[in-house]
Amino acid sequence: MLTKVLIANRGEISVRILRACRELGIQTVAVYSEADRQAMHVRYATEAYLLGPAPSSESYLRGEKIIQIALESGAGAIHPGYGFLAERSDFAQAVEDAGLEFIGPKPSAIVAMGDKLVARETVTNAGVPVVPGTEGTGNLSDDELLKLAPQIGFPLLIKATAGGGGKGMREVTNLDEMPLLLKSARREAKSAFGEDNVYLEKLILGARHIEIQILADKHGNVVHLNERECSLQRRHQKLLEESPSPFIDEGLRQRMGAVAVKAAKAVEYESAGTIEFLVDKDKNFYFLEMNTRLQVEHPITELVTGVDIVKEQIRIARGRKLSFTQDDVQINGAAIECRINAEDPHNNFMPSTGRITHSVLPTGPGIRVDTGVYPGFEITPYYDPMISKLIVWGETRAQAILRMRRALEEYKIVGVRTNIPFHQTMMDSHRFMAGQYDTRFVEEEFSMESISEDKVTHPDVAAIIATLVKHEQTERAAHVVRRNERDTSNWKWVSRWERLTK
Amino acid sequence: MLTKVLIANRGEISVRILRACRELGIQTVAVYSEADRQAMHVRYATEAYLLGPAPSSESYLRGEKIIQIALESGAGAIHPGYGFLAERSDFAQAVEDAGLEFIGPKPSAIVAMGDKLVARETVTNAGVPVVPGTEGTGNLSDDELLKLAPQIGFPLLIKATAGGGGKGMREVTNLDEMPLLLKSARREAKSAFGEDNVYLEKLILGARHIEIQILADKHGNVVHLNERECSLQRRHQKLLEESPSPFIDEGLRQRMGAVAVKAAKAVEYESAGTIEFLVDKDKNFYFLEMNTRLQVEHPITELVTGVDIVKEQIRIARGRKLSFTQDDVQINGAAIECRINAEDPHNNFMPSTGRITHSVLPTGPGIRVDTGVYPGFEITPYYDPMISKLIVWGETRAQAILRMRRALEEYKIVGVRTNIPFHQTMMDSHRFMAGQYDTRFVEEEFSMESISEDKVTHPDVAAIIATLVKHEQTERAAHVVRRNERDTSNWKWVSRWERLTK
Amino acid sequence: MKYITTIDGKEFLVEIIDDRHISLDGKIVKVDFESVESQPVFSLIVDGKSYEAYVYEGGEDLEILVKGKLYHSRVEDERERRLRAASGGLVVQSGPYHLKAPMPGLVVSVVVEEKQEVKQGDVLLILESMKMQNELKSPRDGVIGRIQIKAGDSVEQRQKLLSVE
Amino acid sequence: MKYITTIDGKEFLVEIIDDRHISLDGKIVKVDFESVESQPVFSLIVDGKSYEAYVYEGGEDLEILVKGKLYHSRVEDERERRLRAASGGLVVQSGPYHLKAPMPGLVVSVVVEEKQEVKQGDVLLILESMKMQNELKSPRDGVIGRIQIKAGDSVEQRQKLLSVE
Repeated sequence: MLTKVLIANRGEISVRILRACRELGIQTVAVYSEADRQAMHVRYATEAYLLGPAPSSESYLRGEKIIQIALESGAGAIHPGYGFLAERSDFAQAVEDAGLEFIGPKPSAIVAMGDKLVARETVTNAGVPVVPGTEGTGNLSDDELLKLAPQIGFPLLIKATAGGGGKGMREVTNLDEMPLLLKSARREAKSAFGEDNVYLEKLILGARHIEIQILADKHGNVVHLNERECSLQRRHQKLLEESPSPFIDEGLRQRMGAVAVKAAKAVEYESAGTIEFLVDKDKNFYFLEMNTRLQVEHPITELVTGVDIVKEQIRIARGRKLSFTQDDVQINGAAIECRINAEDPHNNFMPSTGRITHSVLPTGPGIRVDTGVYPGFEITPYYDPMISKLIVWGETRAQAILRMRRALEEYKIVGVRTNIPFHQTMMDSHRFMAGQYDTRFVEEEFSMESISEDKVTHPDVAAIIATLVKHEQTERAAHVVRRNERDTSNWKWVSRWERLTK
Repeated sequence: MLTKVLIANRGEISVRILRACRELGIQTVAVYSEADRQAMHVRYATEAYLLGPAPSSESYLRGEKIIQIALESGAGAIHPGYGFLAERSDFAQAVEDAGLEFIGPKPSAIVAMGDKLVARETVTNAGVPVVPGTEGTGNLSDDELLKLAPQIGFPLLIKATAGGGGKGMREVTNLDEMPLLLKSARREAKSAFGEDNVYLEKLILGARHIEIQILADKHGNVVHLNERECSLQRRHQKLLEESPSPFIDEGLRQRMGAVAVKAAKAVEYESAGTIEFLVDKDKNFYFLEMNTRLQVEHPITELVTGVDIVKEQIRIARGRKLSFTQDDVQINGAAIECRINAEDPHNNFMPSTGRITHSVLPTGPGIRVDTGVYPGFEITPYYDPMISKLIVWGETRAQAILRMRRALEEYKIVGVRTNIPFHQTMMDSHRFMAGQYDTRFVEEEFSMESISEDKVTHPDVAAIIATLVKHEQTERAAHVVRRNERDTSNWKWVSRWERLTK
Repeated sequence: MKYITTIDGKEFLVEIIDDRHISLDGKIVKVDFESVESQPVFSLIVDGKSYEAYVYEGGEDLEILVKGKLYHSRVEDERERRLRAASGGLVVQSGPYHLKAPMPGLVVSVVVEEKQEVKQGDVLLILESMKMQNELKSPRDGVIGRIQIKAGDSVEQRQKLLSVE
Repeated sequence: MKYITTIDGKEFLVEIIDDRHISLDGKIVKVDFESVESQPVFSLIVDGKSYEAYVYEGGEDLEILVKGKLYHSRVEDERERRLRAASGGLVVQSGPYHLKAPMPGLVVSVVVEEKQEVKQGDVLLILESMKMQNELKSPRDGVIGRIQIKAGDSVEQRQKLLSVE
């Protein structure tokens, strides 16, 4: 029986898991880097222990130290979240060897799916279609890859064997440019994952990136929780996801779901996992990879299915059977997630660092915000620039879009630039509204300007406000303090509690 | 076609309706009193107009002025929210006479249900059971009421004919005390509603207060959206509601629902409405009254049915037919609402006024907060002390309770006392967990102390924190400013944007 | 620096040793204490246990919200403590209790009369505010002293209403 | 008091007449302007239209967030304006452009060389930060001046990297 869980992560996903634990009556252990001493996940947990300095390699990637902390604090299990150690089979194995429960799949499943070549072979044997590419023979040299490339055909992708999140990925349109791109892909893979193996894969144009969420218990039961549409990406980073996909019909959903379950069973999968597919415009689908962990965008599935994926992970880790069958899984309405990042969409999505001094979260019907950020939080260059995930639910996709517009306008973040204007522009774009987009849409066809200019703007109002604020500042600086008329009216009285002015 | 709506209200419900309008692409007009110039509903609306000074009689109750503002601003409809003018048939009539749409029922339905005696007669004729009491002959004198009381039997209730929310309500246990109680009930009714008519009703002991939400379009279609359990009250003010009720089985739900639809049809009801019932321990149910308006606790129904009641009101006002039938209405999981009020549960629920200087809303899975309050907001004695409605959804009632515990602990409000500790104690109480409570539970059997003492407390931790804070303040006051070690560490850099220090 | 810190009536002796150590009732405790920039939010880690606190001033005292529970604290250094002891401040129970309006409102009725004996918990008067009639009760047994208001009066927050002697 | 206020390149002449009136480009406007206590939140009502603004300082300028759109503003009184005009500050386009690091990071590669001609939008160097490789581009046509860093350098926020002349 799990009564205490260590969460080997930081930021929003750490808080998300802490909340699930709290709702299950489970004690929690947080770990943190020096940069995160004040972080929400540290304050929220029952216990918290320092890992080391800010860089991940000296803190959140220190698997041995994390296991030691789990043992010393009496935690019976470790939840890795996503990123960091989540897909390191050696870590999962070390957790098991230490007599602890790893809240995720068995190390063998991580191994099988973690090496993309092995993964492709495994699922192919199980009858799952894969994208044409260099598979099977393992780590090829540049010369070998250059020889195989014309057989696959251009355009194609160079991808890191150990990779994910677009790191070490390069698009190649002809053989001439390939040697240089191989070099830079290997360099990026090395720095991100510690190894520089890459492989080639046919680039399917006009493709959609669609993934199937699965849940598998320790008793061989596997169900899928329908699809997530993740085609809106920039530099292979997902920006916005929705479920269900406006492109997928019920027949295709059932076929993809059945294949996803097959893929999971092929590696005797346990816990939550995601099978990513490319779907071409003719609705052929190809296995891309399996993410053997909780996914960033899991909340949209939670909102349309009513299943709490993190709680299910914990229940599965406790040895429980899934409490529902495939037939119980319904699609109720539609959900959209916008990843709110500290980056400036008007300036080439440049990351923005600094302190968030003020923040107003959108609230009210159908809105969920998952975040680890708070007023006073400093966005550092050490970790990814995600501020929060803004997730909405609507009775229909149209209602969800309208609600997301409302939420984005309500959301106020002061202190850093954010990509909220990008999401606003996206919600206003006809292509998004029509559901007609693929993985190239954001980079190749979408523009911040073309659509923004149609919107009503209020430069005159901004001018009035700016001037009045500046005028008040000037007046105050000159010690010409006038009393506000309202402050002397008869409805004013003494406030009982004064804020602690620090 | 409605394109602009005036919301004749303030606070959380005004913001709730503004959000629905924004999600439907409808322009909005807010009205406000002098005390509410900075309020969220004023800032959130497209347009905003001053009504008058803080007291409701000089602002939010000025129906003529509100209609005039609607006409001048080009609003085609008025949404009254709840309270204030929501159940004034003369206002609804005046809105209609001005050529505007009243987002609510026809004046005749408000008249029929607004006078409780007429209401009881109407529904009795439609075959709906009512609580025994003085009905039919209208406004009786004290002498007449004193004569009729023994026929009804004690204990009984004195209730204001025009009333609601427990105002002008008195409980009478014997004839001797009745004359004085009649006097005070009439005085309170007069001050609250402008008229002092009262009636008598049998007090059903051990009763639950359960209400059925209905929606009716302009085409004669009426559906019910199941029940809300509202038995947790203090001084006839609801504190906490849940849906579904742990007391109601499917058969009873269908019977009560059918009766509620019958009651609504008896007055040719349109828009959203609520039929309140008393249910005794043997599951007999009696019509209490119909609230011909949106209800404070409507969100719990929204969370379990997926129906957006405010949007449906607007669609109905636009003349649309209901887009679903009774068979489409399902119960999905369970929802609980805690009314977060500025009142001190450790001090006899004394209202607490003052400025909210800091606030952290709970977020994450399954949580909704409806509020009009923000940091900088001042709780005034002019309006009701509600800060927000904290609403959670869970797959099961147990999950909803656990989530509510989590949400209550996350919710931080600095500046005024709140009743959050009351709700925490309630969530920990065995009676609540078992679903075994009636309308007397809070006042007669529930205690803040008995349960709180079982909880683990941390006075030693509070002592350490208090001392360290005081110590830092003292040090700072003495200008002995030490540099914090961390501030000079190498992960510190200059923040790009500085908060505007006002 | 030594402090006497009272939490809801319970006294603790707290000595600040250095930035990382305090002594609590004579026992040395290693503390890791941080505040969030510009916010009334504090984080304390003691022996791995993590506590988040919201701290604000309520009159002379600090109010400390930890794990959903609000603690009332008073922190005094030795000099302050001696001063208060000398002035008899430690014996709060004696002397008249002045009932003040907890909020602005309208006096609906004064239930007691001057010189009337009252028990702890007896209702003294009814104040209408925020659309509610609020019963103000006696915090202890005593005799009603001067009544400074009457039914129908509007009162301001903290205005003296009556005393219990 | 008269101000010249520039919003995203567009100039407005704003005169403060009294607490309730301003003149905007010569037209008198009745304004109802309020700020929320201790918050960077403002409310402006003009002719019944309600605008909520979040205002914060970005360098010398104010950033104004209204209805989901961020405006960059510069407010100058007549004296400031004259001073800046005299010092040639109005002609921003001339003079070298100094590329500064928008955040701390690692220089992955410097794409250009000194004295190389560049067009607006050309990539100048690649800076790795927040696990991302970020392309820093030239804001205008020109010739590369001094390059003050090289590939592999760690740079601090706002550190000068190179200039475009």
